[in-house]
Amino acid sequence: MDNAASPAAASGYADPPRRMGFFTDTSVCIGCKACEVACKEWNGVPDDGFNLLGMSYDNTGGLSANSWRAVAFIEQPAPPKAPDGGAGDLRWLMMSNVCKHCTHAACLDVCPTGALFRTEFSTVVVQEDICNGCGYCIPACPYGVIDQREGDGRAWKCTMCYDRIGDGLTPACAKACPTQSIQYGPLDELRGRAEQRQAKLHEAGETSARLYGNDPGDGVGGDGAFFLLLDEPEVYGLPPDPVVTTRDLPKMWRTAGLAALTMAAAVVAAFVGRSR
Amino acid sequence: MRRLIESWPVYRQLTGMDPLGRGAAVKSARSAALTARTQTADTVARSVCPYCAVGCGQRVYVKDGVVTQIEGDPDSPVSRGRLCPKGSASKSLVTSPDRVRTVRYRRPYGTGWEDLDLDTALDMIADRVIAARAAHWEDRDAEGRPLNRTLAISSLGGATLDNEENYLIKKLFTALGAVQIENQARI
Amino acid sequence: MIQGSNMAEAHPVGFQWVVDAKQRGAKVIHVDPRFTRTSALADRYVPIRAGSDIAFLGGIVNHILSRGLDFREYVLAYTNAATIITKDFRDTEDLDGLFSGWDPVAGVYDPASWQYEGHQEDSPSVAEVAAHKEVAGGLRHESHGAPVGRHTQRDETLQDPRCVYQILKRHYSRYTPEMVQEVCGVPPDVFAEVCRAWTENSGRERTTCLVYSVGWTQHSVGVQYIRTGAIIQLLLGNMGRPGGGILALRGHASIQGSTDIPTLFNLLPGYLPMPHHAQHPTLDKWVEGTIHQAQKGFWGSARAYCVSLLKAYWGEKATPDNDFCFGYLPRLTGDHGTYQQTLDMIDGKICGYFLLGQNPAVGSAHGRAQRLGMANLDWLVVRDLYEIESATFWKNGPEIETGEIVTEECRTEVFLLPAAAHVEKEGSFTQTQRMLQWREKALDPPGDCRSELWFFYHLGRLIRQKLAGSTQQRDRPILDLAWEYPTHGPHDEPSAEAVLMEINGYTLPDRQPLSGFSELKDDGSTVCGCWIYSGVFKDGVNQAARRKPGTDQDWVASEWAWAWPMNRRILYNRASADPDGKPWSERKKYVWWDPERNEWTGFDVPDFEKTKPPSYRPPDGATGPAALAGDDPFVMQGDGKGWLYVPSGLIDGPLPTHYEPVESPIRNPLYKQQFNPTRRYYDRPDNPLNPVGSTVFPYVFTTSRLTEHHTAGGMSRTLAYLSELQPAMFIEVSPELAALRGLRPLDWAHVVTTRAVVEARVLVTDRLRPLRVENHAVHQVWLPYHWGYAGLVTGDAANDLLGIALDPNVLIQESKVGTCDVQPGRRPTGRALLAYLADYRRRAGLSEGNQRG
Amino acid sequence: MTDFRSYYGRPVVRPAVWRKDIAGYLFTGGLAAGSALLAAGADLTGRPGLRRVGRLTALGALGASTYFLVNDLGRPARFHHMLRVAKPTSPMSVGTWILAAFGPAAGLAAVSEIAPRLPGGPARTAATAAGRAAGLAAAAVAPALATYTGVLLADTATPSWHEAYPELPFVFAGSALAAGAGMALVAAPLAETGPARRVAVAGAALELYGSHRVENELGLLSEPYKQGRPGRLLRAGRALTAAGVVGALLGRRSKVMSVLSGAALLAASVATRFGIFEGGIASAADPRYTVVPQRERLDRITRTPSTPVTAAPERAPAQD
Ligand SMILES: Nc1nc2c(c(=O)[nH]1)N[C@H]1C(S)=C(S)[C@@H](COP(=O)(O)OP(=O)(O)OC[C@H]3O[C@@H](n4cnc5c(=O)[nH]c(N)nc54)[C@H](O)[C@@H]3O)O[C@H]1N2
Ligand SMILES: Nc1nc2c(c(=O)[nH]1)N[C@H]1C(S)=C(S)[C@@H](COP(=O)(O)OP(=O)(O)OC[C@H]3O[C@@H](n4cnc5c(=O)[nH]c(N)nc54)[C@H](O)[C@@H]3O)O[C@H]1N2
Ligand code: SF4
Ligand code: SF4
Ligand code: SF4
Ligand code: SF4
Ligand code: SF4
Ligand SMILES: [Mo]
Repeated sequence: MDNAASPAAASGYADPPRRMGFFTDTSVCIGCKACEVACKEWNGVPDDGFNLLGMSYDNTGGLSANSWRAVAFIEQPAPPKAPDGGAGDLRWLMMSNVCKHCTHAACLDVCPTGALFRTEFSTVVVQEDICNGCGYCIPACPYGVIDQREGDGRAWKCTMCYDRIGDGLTPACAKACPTQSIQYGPLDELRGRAEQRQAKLHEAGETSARLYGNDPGDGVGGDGAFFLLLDEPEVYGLPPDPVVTTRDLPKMWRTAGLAALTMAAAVVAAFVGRSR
Repeated sequence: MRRLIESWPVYRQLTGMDPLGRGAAVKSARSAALTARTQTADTVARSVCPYCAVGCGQRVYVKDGVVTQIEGDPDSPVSRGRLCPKGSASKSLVTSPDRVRTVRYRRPYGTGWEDLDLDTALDMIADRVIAARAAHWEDRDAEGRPLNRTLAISSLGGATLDNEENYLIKKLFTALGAVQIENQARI
Repeated sequence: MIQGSNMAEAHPVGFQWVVDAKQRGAKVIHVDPRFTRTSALADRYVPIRAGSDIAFLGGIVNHILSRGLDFREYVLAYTNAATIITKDFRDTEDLDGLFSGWDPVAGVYDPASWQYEGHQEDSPSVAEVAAHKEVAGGLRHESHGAPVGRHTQRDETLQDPRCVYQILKRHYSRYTPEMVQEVCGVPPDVFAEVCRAWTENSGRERTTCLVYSVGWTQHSVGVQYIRTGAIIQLLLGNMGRPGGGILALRGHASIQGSTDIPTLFNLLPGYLPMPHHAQHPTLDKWVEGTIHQAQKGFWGSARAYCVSLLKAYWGEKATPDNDFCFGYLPRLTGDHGTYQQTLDMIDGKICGYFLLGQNPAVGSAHGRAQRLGMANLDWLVVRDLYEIESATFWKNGPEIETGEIVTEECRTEVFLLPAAAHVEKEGSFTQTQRMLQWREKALDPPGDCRSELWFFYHLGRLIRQKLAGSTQQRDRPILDLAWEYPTHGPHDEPSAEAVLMEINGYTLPDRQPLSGFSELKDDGSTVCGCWIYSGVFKDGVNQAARRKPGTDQDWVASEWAWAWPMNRRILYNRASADPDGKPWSERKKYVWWDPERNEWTGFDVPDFEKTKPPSYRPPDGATGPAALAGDDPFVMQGDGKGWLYVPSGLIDGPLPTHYEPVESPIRNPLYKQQFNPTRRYYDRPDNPLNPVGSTVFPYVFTTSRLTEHHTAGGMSRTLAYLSELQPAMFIEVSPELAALRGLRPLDWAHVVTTRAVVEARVLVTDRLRPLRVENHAVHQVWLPYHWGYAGLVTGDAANDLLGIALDPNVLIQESKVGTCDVQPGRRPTGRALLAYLADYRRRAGLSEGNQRG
Repeated sequence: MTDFRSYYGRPVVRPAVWRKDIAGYLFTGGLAAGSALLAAGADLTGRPGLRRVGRLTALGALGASTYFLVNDLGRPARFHHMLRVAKPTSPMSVGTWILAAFGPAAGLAAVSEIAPRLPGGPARTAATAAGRAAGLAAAAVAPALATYTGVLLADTATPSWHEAYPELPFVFAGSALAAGAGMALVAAPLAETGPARRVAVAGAALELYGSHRVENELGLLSEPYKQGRPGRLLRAGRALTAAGVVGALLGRRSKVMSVLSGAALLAASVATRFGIFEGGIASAADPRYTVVPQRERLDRITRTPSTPVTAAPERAPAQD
């Protein structure tokens, strides 16, 4: 739990600063995509192609090597009306997705070069000077976040603006966000704030509000970037109950060991058995 | 040699506090040296977003004669440091390679652009203004009341421009007798 | 209350304050033809038929008046509710959609019967009204209200049938919830909820803010939309108070500035009128034209504003003897607006055209007319950051495809001059709340890029140089012009601060900066380029450059930049206090009378003479500011009151009345009069309109914006990071219409009007829905208007679909509503396109001689 | 079929961007491991022909493996960055170090095969001894080389790979043995192939059992292994394995039969690897395989069924 609170401490940083994170409150997102643009301007991320996707106003199509923030748009029938009436019979949900900076980050764990690493702020960052594009992190991420950039070969994703936060600045996306749907700060503070916000929404009859990724007890040990959602996570393209794959790694190694032994035994038997 | 070995992450894994090679041990020299480029800019100008009338505050960072970042000005009581996607794209607006940077000229009946010296262009435009006025000047109306104008010259635009610019535009055109001066307020 | 605005998308950063308010418990209502990102955040979204807002708002007025829900104390004291109107006045209710005074020949009203009782003689003649309409005189009233004398007859009991209150009540009595449903397609229960929310959240303790923008202005009755909103806000006591008011969200970075210091044909800086050849033959007449002689309020000093402007223009040459060079000003004879110009270009009447950061080939209504006009010029100067459509119509436009423009035969000489970007020059923008914010220059512009300041200063210098020695009378104004500005830098950039200083004004001969317009003189001893901006250079300090952080100030933040007039952040804020000068409520206090210190005080600069007590009553014969009583908060109005009823100054009537848009699928359910009778329409073969109720054009379309793009696209479709977010022109249709017309998601569809065919990819969405209007379904479709044929992402321009029909008061086009057909598949190309259109016109019963069906 | 909700049918987890190289590597790595083991056994039991085939195959397959691995990198020139760290949490890092150990040993063993051609004396003796030591070293590492790849795939969020983690190492171990044996059957002298035939049987048994489980015991997540190309590949693999084993057992005296059955085993191994590889990718590409099991897990825990599914209003197609 202690390490979960500060994965940085578990990653070799003596006396790290507070764990920093994002709380993305989708209930106030206006789908403006300033977060996407601000991220690209700051990080020099290439454009992602000019494709009309027909997914409501989402023409980004999710996170990728060239989109480290991606705003999802969901048009759906509104849930049964809250006591004092709702906006009508239609709902338009918007959510700015981003790397979760997992407490137990599969991408980081599986990276064979150490390109992916845990920063002193407990965020998870790819070091572009190290990554050799082995691609392993990509299927490892339970959220489908990290991705290889075509023509470049390396893996890219949100760095939580490692260069900025190191200088005490707010990440570019959070800074731009007009409605503060994206809030940046010390993770424990954000968790408190999020709970209050959820309670307030429940009070106001918005019973569909739920937090996602805030629980340090979940399958990834809690996200460094978590969300307030208004529907099930999968509706936004998020896994409902992600588990870091490396949780099962000890078992996997044991199985592999057993298989290896079996293999060796089979060969020994093949030679020994009959030549006797 | 020793330095080389010490900088080898495996060595650091084995000797430091990060045996699994997740954090401190694998940080590269580049990562360790990262700073925000806004911190190292030569100059910072306080500006205002050029797109819409909300008028969000911007800070413009320049390094070596190039705009390296434009972001919201947290001091602005209008915008509190925030910018919408357009405001956030301001750096591209200014630095885009697609911006026109030299005068383009299309001669009558021409099929393509040609280059033209800026001073020459200005001179040619001045001549054309003078000629249009001379050819289409209206001194008086049918009843002899003064008109002092020409209807041969039109102008459109102003909402993207500065007050000082609009002021000079209106002043000059008015003195030239051009009245057909319009801008986006009409549409 | 957000109506006619898509605030979350078009003013996203401003919308943070709405979100804040909502989190503090405010209820947000959005009334719009389509469900937008604003609707998504609203507590209540109300779908409405485009072009029917007056019926909706009129219904609310009726709700208020029929139940007596108005804020009576405020209404009595601060509005003209009690004022008596002439007995000759006849309402649209009596005349089936027309007010009294209609002159069918002139196409305007004689407004004599609309006047306040006893003011009939103040009324302009029909000829004057007609001239006023031509020159969009209404726009002036943005700052100063219409001229009307100060003394009015009142009935404080509001019982007199001829008082404004009773007239209003009668006028709107027919705007019942049932009628609202029939006209707007809004069900009565939803309508009732809006009425309840608005009225319950107004009064002493609470205020409601009304937000609109071009969803209201771009109509042939646009000004009256806003008027209806104003009536509600006045009746509910929401004007001049914090959290109240009407927030007109304006467009471009400095659209407000370019209206204040206008690059507009009919105005001079500070809303002084451009002189009209017949109405303003002399300086005196011109000054009179701006005010009513016996007018109350600050327009009383108009002569000082006018003379100081002439001094700014012609400096030493402007003397009392020559009427300060008033004779140098060119004269208007009629409509010289941008659309008239476009048609004149087509007709070969215009030689040269300057485009200074505007892209009419995409942005202005009737794109085809725009391009054909530009193709018929001698020369065109385009100053822009990018190679926009208006600079390339001669090689890339749709008319090249149809053969209507042939590159080798197009004679227009085009100069595309690169402009300096906002960070490459210094200067001020005036944003939507009238606040001037100074921008520092970050770096020099690259290559040939130059500021407008540079271009016009040097163009002027060069022309003056070339004309030097001319003896032509016509060259006197330019040669006598005060055109000396200090320059600096390698390119001789003129000093923007020196220009701002001239705008602010200074004394002569010692050139001391003025601290406000009250210091202006009419004897030629002051110079002032724009009187309402006077004070921006107070004490020789560039007030617009003030940057005291918002967090170090109170919530009004008056030390950040500078707002006109006099750094006032809320206009008419005297109304935030009751007639005795006490705040209406502690919660909502803003500006109030401090009896101890005998002055007005509060969070803002009081919009009132600082030491005039609430009890002040003007002596007989007083004019100007002195004529304002201590409880007349609307200091720019002729009678110091907020106008529920407009006796003078509007072309289309004293009261907002529902008319159908010029293109409508239905007949006006309220009156025989179908359209705004005074609408401006250019009746010519190249400007046809779809017939009313045409089955060939059965659907309603509306056009507007996306967060991701900017207007005509020159600043967004040129940028990869914005282009990728909305990469293609599309059309939004309801599932019902999609089924009806066989439209499939992401496939192509094309939209047809009598003017053009435009193709777009299909987005089928529940955010658009058919409305039940007059008992049948009206299908509405929506198109963004950002696309054109240049840039990183290209597409057909929605503006090609529109014709030119304008609001009579301000000459703004009706681009928010029209009728159309929608068909699956791509449009024809080349000549076939013209044939396709001709066939539509034929089927709609339009021949070349009959444009209006 | 369980109903589920998704974002326009878009994948939730990202399919591996690995190209066919990696599937190929799975095969060649296994082949190298199987061959190295056979070579060591042959060396110890005096079957020089079998040893030679084993050692040379191991080296060849290792070369191919290295090529595949490097070629698949986005930045091949940075291959050596793999040696920056040693991470037990990263099967690829572990694999790198395994290869680093296996490679020189297998290489040396293969090179030592020139020993018989060396002039007699200490040089030849030394080469032979070194060859034996290296061969044994390679064999010692070989099982790890063959099975870690199972972990490599399983240690991802790719649903059908991860879920198969108890099976994959066995499938891959079996497949490696079968492939090694298959190569021996093809190339080694008939007389020395006895152990290879027995290895083939053992390998095939492991492979068949494992892949049967993969295809049937993972519930919904078995589905991707049964459908489409992965299904066809795995079925082909099964048929070829069976054919290869039968051939290996019956064709003891026929070189032709041996070669054919060896080839069948090799092909079977290729098919199985590609089948597993592509099955996983398919499971990642369809959000169903990510969402449904997680949703069911959640519902089991919370016991409140998820919001009833009103057919999501996904009017637009999933993709351009
Ligand atoms: N992202 C972005 N922001 C912008 C701009 C931009 O291009 N892009 N442009 C700037 C400019 S120049 C301007 S003027 C402003 C304009 O700002 P807005 O006026 O907010 O912009 P629009 O999207 O044109 O129109 C607003 C809304 O009016 C609705 N509408 C249309 N017809 C009617 C009607 O009859 N009644 C009612 N009630 N609503 C109607 C439309 O559906 C639309 O949602 O935005 C400025 N900000
Ligand atoms: N159908 C339909 N039509 C509409 C509207 C609608 O809602 N529906 N809205 C209308 C409205 S409100 C507006 S404001 C117009 C806007 O229409 P336009 O003003 O024609 O469109 P913009 O693309 O904003 O054009 C501004 C140009 O100024 C350039 N520019 C920017 N900064 C500078 C500068 O400093 N100097 C110079 N020289 N150029 C500069 C930009 O590159 C850009 O090309 O569109 C109108 N048209
Ligand atoms: S979300 Fe994915 S990419 Fe981000 S830290 Fe977690 S595992 Fe890594
Ligand atoms: S692709 Fe780069 S970041 Fe991802 S695992 Fe491989 S080396 Fe690490
Ligand atoms: S934190 Fe920085 S890198 Fe991450 S999405 Fe935001 S802007 Fe991009
Ligand atoms: S910037 Fe903020 S409001 Fe805009 S899309 Fe991103 S998260 Fe939503
Ligand atoms: S950042 Fe957006 S909201 Fe702010 S001024 Fe610029 S365009 Fe308008
Ligand atoms: Mo605008």
